[in-house]
Amino acid sequence: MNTFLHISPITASILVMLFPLLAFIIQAVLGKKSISGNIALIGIIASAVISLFGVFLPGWNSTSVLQKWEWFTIGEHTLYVGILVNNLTALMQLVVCIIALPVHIYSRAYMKGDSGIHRYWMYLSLFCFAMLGLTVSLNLLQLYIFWELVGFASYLLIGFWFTKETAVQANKKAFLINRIGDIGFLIGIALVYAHCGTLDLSTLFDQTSSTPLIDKNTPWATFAGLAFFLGAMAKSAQFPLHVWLPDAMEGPTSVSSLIHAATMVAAGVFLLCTVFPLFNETVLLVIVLIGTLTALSAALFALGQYDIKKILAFSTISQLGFMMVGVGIGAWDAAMFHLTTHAFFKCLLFLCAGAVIHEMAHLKAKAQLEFDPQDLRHIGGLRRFMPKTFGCMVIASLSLAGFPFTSGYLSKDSIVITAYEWASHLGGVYVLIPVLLIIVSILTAFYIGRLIFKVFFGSFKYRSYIKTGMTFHEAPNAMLIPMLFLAAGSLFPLFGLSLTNYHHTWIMQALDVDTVYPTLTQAHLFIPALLTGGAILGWLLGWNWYVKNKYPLSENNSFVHFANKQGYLNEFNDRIFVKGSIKLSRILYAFDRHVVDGLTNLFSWFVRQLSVVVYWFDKHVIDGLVNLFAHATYYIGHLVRHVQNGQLQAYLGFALTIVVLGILYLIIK
Amino acid sequence: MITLTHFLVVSACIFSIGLYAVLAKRNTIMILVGIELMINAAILNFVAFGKYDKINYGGQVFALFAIVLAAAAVAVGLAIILNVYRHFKTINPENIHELKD
Amino acid sequence: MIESLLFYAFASMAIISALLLVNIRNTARALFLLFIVLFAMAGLYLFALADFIAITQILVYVGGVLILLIFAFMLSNKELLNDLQSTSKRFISLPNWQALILALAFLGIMIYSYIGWSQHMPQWIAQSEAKGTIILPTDNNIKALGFKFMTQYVLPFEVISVFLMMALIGAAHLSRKEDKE
Amino acid sequence: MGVLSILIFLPLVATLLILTLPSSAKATYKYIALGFTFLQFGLSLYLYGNFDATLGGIQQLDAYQFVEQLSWIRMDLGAIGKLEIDYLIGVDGISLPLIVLSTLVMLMGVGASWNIDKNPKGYFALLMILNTAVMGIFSALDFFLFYVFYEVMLLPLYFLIGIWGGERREYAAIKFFIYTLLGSVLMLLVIVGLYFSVINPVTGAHTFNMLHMMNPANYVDGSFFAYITNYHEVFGIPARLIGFIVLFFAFAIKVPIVPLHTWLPDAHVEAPTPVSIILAGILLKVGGYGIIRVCYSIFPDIAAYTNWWLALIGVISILYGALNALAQKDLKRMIAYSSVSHMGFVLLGIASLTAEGLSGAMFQMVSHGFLSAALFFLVGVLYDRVHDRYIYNFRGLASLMPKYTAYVAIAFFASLGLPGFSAFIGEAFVIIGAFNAESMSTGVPRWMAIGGSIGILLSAAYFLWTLQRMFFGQTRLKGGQAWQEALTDLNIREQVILFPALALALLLGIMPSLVFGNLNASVLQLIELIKP
Repeated sequence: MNTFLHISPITASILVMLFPLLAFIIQAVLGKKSISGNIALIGIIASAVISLFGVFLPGWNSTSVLQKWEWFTIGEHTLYVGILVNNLTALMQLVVCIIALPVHIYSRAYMKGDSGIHRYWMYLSLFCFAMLGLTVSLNLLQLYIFWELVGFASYLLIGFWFTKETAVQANKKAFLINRIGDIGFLIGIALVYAHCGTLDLSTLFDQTSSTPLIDKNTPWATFAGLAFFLGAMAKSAQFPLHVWLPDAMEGPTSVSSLIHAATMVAAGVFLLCTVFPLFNETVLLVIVLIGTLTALSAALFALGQYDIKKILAFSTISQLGFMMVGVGIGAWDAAMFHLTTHAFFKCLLFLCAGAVIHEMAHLKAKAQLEFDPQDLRHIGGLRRFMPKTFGCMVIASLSLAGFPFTSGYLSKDSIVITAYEWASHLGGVYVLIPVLLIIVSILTAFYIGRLIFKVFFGSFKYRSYIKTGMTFHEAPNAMLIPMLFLAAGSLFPLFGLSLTNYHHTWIMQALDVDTVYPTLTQAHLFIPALLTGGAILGWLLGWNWYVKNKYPLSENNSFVHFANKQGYLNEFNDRIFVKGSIKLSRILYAFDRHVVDGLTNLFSWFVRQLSVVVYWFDKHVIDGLVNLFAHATYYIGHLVRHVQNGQLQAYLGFALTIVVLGILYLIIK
Repeated sequence: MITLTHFLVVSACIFSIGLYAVLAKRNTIMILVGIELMINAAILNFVAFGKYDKINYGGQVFALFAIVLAAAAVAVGLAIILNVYRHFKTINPENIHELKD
Repeated sequence: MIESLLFYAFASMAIISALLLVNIRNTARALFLLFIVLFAMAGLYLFALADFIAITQILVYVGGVLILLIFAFMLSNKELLNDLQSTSKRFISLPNWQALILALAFLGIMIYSYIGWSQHMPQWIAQSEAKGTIILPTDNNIKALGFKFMTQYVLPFEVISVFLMMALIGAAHLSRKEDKE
Repeated sequence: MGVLSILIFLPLVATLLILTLPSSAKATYKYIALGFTFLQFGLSLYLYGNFDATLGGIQQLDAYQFVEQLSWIRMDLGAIGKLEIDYLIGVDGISLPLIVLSTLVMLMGVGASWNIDKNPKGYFALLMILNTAVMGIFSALDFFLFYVFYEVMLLPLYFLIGIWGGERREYAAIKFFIYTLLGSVLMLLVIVGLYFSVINPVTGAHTFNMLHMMNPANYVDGSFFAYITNYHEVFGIPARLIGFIVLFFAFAIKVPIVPLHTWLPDAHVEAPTPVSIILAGILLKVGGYGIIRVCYSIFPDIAAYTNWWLALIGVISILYGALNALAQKDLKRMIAYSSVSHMGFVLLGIASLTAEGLSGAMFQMVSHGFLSAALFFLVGVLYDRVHDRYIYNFRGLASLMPKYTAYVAIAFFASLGLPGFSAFIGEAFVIIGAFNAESMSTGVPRWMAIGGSIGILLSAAYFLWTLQRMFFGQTRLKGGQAWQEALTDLNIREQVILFPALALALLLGIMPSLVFGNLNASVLQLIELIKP
């Protein structure tokens, strides 16, 4: 059938990993070369092709295959590195490749002319390697390594323009918050290792064995589950650890689209899906709650943002919240499905935004204006200049809003409907969760509508410059082609021919998870209707507000401020955690210097004083005694010496004194 | 009635004064004078006691001897003083301490 | 009575002059004060019934020793005078009080022992008083002395004469100028 | 004369050679030192290559390798018995990685000494004596011999800091010396106590042999440190506990633990770069090695009894060191405090008494060895150029010195435990071991492990913050144009020194079996010894 048939999926996935690594190494060795973009591109093309034909097509829907090699032995346990290919990992790997490929192509145009371009490609290749390695890791420790490497690559890429103060602040923040998650992940690994003695995913979650290794209702399993979730929370930007993601938009837009929208942030969801068998109900409930909270809060924050990329970032956070809810309710197949579709449309959204920003930045540079090219308030009416971009962005937005005929419709509905089924199965206050999700969906439609209206409708503020000969044109082909490709991916046919029933998509069919709760057919009807209706209503409102300029809220509305400032979370964190720990560290250092070292110095001072005292004692008492003898002798000698002063009178005086004394003695006697 | 004790007391006074002069004076001539005083005190004692020795006249005889010796001593002493003065350009005994070890 | 008054007069004159003598700065005056002391002492000898001694005192001391001292003093050069003047600016210097204490100690001891004696005289005095062998104011002392010198004390007399001569020759030798050397 | 002896005494030959050469040939000193350390490095690799990883060591002499045993001092002391001191050296899985590490760090140290102008003769001679002492410590199996090497190590260091150091070098040198001497003097007391408690089963004489001290059967009944039949108490504390605490104290000063760490920042800040490298790279490891080889092996009963406290000290050191590092404004001082934090992991791992924790601790020592060496070297590079290390005086160095920044970034990320680098393996397995401790019921609770893992977060915080403050942003230097010209990028020599260290960090991060493989048998043996 094809040339990859004789390669096993294992070898193929190793190759998939190795190509970007090879690209990275070559670029790192070569250093500053203009061809570096080509190397990275070749690497990712090879990876994508192999991933599709060597891993995904042969591996999909067949039994999971794995291969492991001994890594090292520690104590009585031996750790293995290995490759695990099953539906989940193959899908994830393919998603990464398929998203990375257009982003690479797009970047060639987008990053053209940047002075540090070779670094960009190097980092991007490193990221691809780490991300692809993450997807197929067999061992949890191996997974962790790639997990952190992904974070590292993200750190490098966020801080790509390292002379920009905000960028380096953002990348530090991103890495540190990810570190918090990593510690959770590490604790989870340690707990699993301590109780099971292995980190091998295939052994740990062996569905076939009759006695599972993990009794998930033990306290440690709860703890470990929460720890893993903490890891996922940081990576997938869940409330309250989401604060790094909006700031991470300081990186190049292409990076944002690949890393901070489509792939890396989804790694948390992927992790949860991987270790799903570990979770008991407590953990799952926590996941649902956090997911809902995240979806809601991020959607609210998105409403108040003016920066295009920040809106999209919050949108990403919100959608990740959806995925978390999907995992939490047990439908991790739905979560993975949404992850996949989200990867396409969110990447597309970012690329479109990038195209807009690119043009705006060009305009800014040419016209020598001073404005933020990402600020919504400066953009408007662009649909005339960039119709194709506009088209792509509309498709992506519809998909995000969950409009029928788009992939988003299927995947989002799958989560909301399953959540409804889950809630109605449990009853009580759990119903609040799907209700909130529906509200968030409508809010999503509204804020993405706001974005579209503000960018592409209305009047363009800098129109006058264009009349004076400045060109403002459609994105170049190198950018357009990837966008069109992703736009195609955002539509439903890629995932299944069924327009409405997400159960019929191939992803859901393959991953299908048995849920304990029954399927409610009526929910499949009214919830999509509700969502679509709500979305349309939201758009109408948005059209009224933003296009017709009937904006009802004042600038100083405290809610808008609250949303714009992201709920003052950054300020809160800054004040409590950052300032707090710096202050604590200062106090501790002062303590160290003054108390601990002070004690040492005090002790040394004391010893020195003691030595002074002892020396004094030695000098004045011990030596004093010796000297006393000497002095006494000397003094007596001196005294007697006075007698011998050579003066007659003195001699006489002494002689007479003795005589007097003698006589006195005689008299007294 | 003038008793022996009267003489003795007077001689003791003169002797002490002479002693003081010998010990305290910064002037060699005055030391000689002091010596003379002491000798005189001694002579006074001689004669006072000599009153009770009619047989031998020891007191008066030795008083005469003492006077003679004193005269000789002064002569020699003055000669020495002059020599010392020539030698040391001072007659302050404090400054003459060649005897010092 | 008048005898006692005279004795006290001589005694006080001797003592006061002696005190002045040691406390005066000017050596020349001191030497003249010595003159008075020696006179007073001679007077006191008279009260001890030693008239010849008194005369000898005046002859030898006042006429010989004192003149010798004054001459020696006068003959020594001016520097000596200055030197004498400059010394001992202090009224009582440190060695002075030492000397004073020593002198007073001697005085005390002597007075103490004389007071002891005033109760019981030495045996030989009491004996001679009892025998009556004491010199009386009516005795011819000079004659008696002459006899004694020529008989009983002839050897010491001769020895002392030779000694005196030796001393005088020696003094003359010592005080001669040594310019030649 | 075996390989090990040659390894130990080779630097002494270098010392003699350096001392005998006239001062006119002073340019050759560094080449001599370099040549000999290179030879040593080769020898240590030979040891590594010929090491049989299946043999445990610890308390079995026949499981040691490259053993050399010579009677050194034999003296009949009459009533006290026979004095028996052996020249006994050998290598097991615990000492082998540290020997290889030491030779490598020494090589780096000599490389970093290239620009020493002040009395090179004395400098290199002292450096080589230090080298001998360090090798001796890591291979001595006789306690007396160990002690001799331990003391010999102090002297050259004192002079190296005190003569070639910075502004307050005398203060730092004396502080270092007094601190360490305090520990070693206390150690001597216990050594003597042990000597009178232990009998060589073959000759019946008292012995200094550490391996005999590890065997309960060799203790004289009722002696001061006797195992089972021991009723000796000092102030109500059992004698063996006292002995353990005193020995621990001696080595803990070296590690160093909070609150005995205050010599470290001062010594590092004042020491010249190569000495800092050796201090951080090798000497801190002597502390960790001593705890494993001496405290834990000779007093296994007490080790099991006290490990809760040791782990607590470890956690406190981790957090305390990290927070202090966060507050530093002097780059070198920050790295010194980070050493305190990283060595806290060693203590935590050792105290966990699990195979993972102990291996992790050993691995952390090795990894910290060359990583801290690289870090101090990097600081030295900056200091060489502008004689300033104050973090706020630099900004945006990345644009000025891209290669340097790359190396710094790699070293920082490697140190903060980025997976793929060696520090990660060490720290991760310390944490895992500490978690495992509860399953193994060795008495270290899990919250300590969590506390330790917060240290990883803090280490990221201070390294990244420093990176951001010094290297990123617009270039702005305190020294202005003059500094801009002085701050040239890394030269070939510096890269040659740095590259192997960082490459090794990467290599060990990817293939930890290079260390773990040789370590494992010994670690298991030790665990076996502690938990009979």
